[in-house]
Amino acid sequence: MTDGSTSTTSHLELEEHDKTFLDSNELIINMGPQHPATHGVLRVILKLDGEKVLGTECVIGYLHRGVEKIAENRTYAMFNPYVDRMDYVAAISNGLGYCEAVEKLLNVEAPPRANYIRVILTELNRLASHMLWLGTHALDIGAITPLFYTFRDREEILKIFEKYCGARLTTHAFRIGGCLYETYEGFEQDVKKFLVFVAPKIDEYEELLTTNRIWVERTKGVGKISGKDCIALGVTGPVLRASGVHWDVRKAQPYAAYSDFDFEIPVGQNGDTYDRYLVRMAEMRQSLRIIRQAVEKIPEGPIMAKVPKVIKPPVGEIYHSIEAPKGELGYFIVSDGSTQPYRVRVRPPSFVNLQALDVMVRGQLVADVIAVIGTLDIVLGEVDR
Amino acid sequence: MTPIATPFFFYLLSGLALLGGILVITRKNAVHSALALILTLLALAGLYLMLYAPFVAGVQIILYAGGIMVLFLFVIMLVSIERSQKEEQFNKQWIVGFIAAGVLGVLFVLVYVKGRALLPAPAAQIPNESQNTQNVGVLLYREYMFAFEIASLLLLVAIIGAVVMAKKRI
Amino acid sequence: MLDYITSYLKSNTTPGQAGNQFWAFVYIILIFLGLSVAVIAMNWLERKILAHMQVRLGPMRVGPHGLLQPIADAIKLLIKEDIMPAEADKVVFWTAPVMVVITAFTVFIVVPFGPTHAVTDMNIGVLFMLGVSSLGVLAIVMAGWASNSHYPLIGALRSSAQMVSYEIAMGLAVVAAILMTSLHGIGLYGVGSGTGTGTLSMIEIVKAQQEQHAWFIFKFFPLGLIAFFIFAVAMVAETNRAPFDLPEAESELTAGFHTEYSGFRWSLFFLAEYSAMIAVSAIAVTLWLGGWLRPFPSWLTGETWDLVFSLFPGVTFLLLAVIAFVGTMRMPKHPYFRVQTLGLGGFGAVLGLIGLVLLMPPVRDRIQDIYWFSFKVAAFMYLYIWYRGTFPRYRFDQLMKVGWKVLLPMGIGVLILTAVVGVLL
Amino acid sequence: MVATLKRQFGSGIGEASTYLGQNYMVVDRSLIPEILQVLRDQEQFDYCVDITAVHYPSREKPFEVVWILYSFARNERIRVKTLIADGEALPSSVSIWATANWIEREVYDMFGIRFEGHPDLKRILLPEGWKGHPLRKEYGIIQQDKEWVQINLGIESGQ
Repeated sequence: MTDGSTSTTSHLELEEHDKTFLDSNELIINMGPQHPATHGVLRVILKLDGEKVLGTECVIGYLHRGVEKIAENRTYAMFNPYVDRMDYVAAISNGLGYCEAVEKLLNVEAPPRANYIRVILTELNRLASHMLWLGTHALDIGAITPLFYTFRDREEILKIFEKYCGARLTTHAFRIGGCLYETYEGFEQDVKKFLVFVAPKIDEYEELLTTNRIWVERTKGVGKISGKDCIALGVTGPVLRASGVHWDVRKAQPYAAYSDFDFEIPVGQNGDTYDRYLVRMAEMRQSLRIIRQAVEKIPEGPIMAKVPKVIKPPVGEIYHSIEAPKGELGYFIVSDGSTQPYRVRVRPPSFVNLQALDVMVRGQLVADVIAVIGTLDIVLGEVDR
Repeated sequence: MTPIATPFFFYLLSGLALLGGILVITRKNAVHSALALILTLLALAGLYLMLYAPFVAGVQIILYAGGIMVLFLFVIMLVSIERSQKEEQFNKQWIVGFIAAGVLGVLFVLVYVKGRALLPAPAAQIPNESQNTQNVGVLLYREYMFAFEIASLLLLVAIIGAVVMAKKRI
Repeated sequence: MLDYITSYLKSNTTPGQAGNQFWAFVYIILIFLGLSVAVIAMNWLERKILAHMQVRLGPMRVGPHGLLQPIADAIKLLIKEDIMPAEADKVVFWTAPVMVVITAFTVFIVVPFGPTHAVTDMNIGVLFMLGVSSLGVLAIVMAGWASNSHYPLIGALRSSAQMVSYEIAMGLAVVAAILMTSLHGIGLYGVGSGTGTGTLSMIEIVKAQQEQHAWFIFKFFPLGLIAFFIFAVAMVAETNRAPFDLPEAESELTAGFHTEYSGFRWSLFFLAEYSAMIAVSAIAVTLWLGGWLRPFPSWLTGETWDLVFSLFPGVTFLLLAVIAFVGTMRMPKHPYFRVQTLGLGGFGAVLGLIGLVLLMPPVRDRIQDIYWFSFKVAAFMYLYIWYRGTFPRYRFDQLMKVGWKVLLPMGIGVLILTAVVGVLL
Repeated sequence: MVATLKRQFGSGIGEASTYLGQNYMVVDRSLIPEILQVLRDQEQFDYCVDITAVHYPSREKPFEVVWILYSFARNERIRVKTLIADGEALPSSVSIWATANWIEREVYDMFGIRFEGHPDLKRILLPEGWKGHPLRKEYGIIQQDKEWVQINLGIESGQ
């Protein structure tokens, strides 16, 4: 129960806390911003009746770096690495969204080979992101072992990234117009080897958790949200799909080379934490499917479109969105014809999804708040930007 | 087998029990009082052991020291103790208290003095230690069955009453 | 003096019953040392086993394969600054760890490592163990309150609520087992022969299993099994271990009731936690798994089988020695590792020597009981680690639900059925 | 769709066209929030992707507020824009899309555009005592250094 230095109300809250400790009346406690289960610096003020949650308020912004303001002071190419720092566990997705948005604005199209490389890396990144989510989510609920398994396997993905572009986390793998790097020697073999390696590992995670009684009891019926509420709250990604809405940007408005591949969108029914878990697990398998097809069908050819040295898009604006691991990641870019974007707006999935926390935990218990924060799969770097 | 009921242990345990009792009423901090009460209860358990009643001693520890006192502490800890520490310990009722204690003391002495004359000295019969628990069982379930069941019924009523009072809506 | 020693070795009661204070003292010292070593070993084993379950290596730096890690940890804890919060209640803060250790060690007075290998045999053995270990709750509550801080207080409240709740289910399961000491069944379930009176004494309970030719876990199948299951669940909850480790849930409460403790005092809590685990496992082994009895004591009889089973302790140690030697061979051949390699080899040699000593006829007969008892307890210890590696944590209301709505009715049912089956079937 | 809307709202709907395959329309400030309600209920734009603003200091009405909407039924996006003057408030669309809550707070935080009827309009990403609205064009990065870093953190410079 730490206090944020910027809070103006915390002292009052704590006093009230003491006063009402014995009655079963309302009780306000503060979780975070330094708390192991908030996945970063998220502060949640909980209004409780005993252990039951009456309402929540999220205090965010502890990690705000003003990415959108930075964009206005950088050229299009210079801003590219900054987007990696938003959702740092899925940096490649961020880069893909940004590059494609600028490409649309420039009216150029990345060559097919570049698109295939993009798909492979983005899907690998989705796997890595889901693995990190699974490990930390399970850890929050008390299962420590999956964390090590997922990190072991995520390591293999990061090794491929490192071999491809030299960076593991904030990769800056794509450039406007395509990819800067041709695949290294043995890239395809590495990816194929990884596919063979990781498929049984996903079964292993499932073995540990899917039928584990305690896991089911901790997650089933927890943090329920209906598809209608999801749409009203703008929640996207696995959370939306777990609530039964069959929608994925990759299918609805295909980008990169996604229209070439045969894959399914896993959909849940109940919209609870358990379904979200199942949906993400199924999504990992679908990602493997996409990667397998992409590696097999990858065409030869150039990897960079003809893009002017100095990127000066014509006056205009564009909204482009992709399916990031967390949900719909959108870029709204306004160009005034100069070398610097006039305005870049990022539509961060974590930020919008986090809003649903209040709806999801109302009437649940305090321990469920932790489970729900985990299941929302937020990255505070993206929430705060 | 050497007897454990040596005077040394008797005086030690009684001393501890008395010390605990005095601490219970003199400590301002309720938690300290409760802890002193636990000391008293444990000393009493030791005294039971000396009377060759190990079962009673064991039950004393489990129920009183381990069960009831934990619940006591539970409640005390949730109550703010700052206020009670500032309060005057000896209020105006101390005269009444002294009178009650005096009457009790006189009664105790009278029973002690007269009782010896009234009742014959009990034969110092050491029960067979290995059968102690079994004997308790036989007494409870054979001879005092009715009283035992009535007591359990009473407790059941008390439990239901407590639940009804504690719960806001049933 | 020698006569004195040998005369005792031949006796067939525990030193406590024999009124032999010298031997009682020796046993107390032995148990204290053995328990401390067991806790240290458990510390290393838990970290190693858990690590290997989680595809890690665990401690590897201090000593070969981190064998000296627990000792290094112990030294670190002892020389660490001992912090007492300024607002803490000094007396209670100081008493709590002492009390928790005293209760954790006292219960071992009645643990029967063999028919004569116990400090004493009490008429109320099981009751004594349950009673004294329930005093541990008090120490936890005291520690949580005395720290004068939120996390410890909530942790202590959770802890005590949990332990008080599970004690009931645990008690019912124990009563079912005690009933079995006196009930033999008639037709369908009839087993063995015996005196007919029940007992609470730990040694007598094992002897009853011997006489009835059945571990109580298999008696009145499946009643014994269910009672054992109830106890096995309740005992994990009693010791606050995963998946019932809510009082110490890091993601919610930092470290629970001992958040404010550090250094030596904290290590006392650590010691008490592990010895409490060993204690409840000892109860489970005594009540359901035949205590010190070797496997199939009444089926595989005869001199040959006796000899075979009496070789087990020595062979186990020799096996450990072999493992240590294999480890020695596999150590990197680099001057930097020379000391460690030698150390591991020496450790293996010591293990082998112990194994050889245990194979000597006079020793192996006396040591067998202790070996089987420890072996069964060790199996439970492994289960504890396994649970921790596999299970997520229960939520508090679910934990209470399991305790009150599942285990308690099950316990009552098993108790009644055991009585019915024992008398009627 | 635009035709039906034009029929309904008349001249309030200004330019409505397509750029790079993306539809957008500029509507008059007075039509907010009715047109949003109509878009959601009649035209099935049930998912509010984002609300944001762009600052053009040289224009007469410097703020362009953009609603990005998506329709699951049509699989179509549309951008609704309106122009407002500095200091002018807009009606909040929280009652239409619950998601607008935080997003409008962010627009307020970054541009200082007030939304009337918003349940809890306060800064979201920046601390409560922050001066200025960073995404306005006149807000320099150095200003932040002076106003916030030096005063609140007690250090020379954050740069």
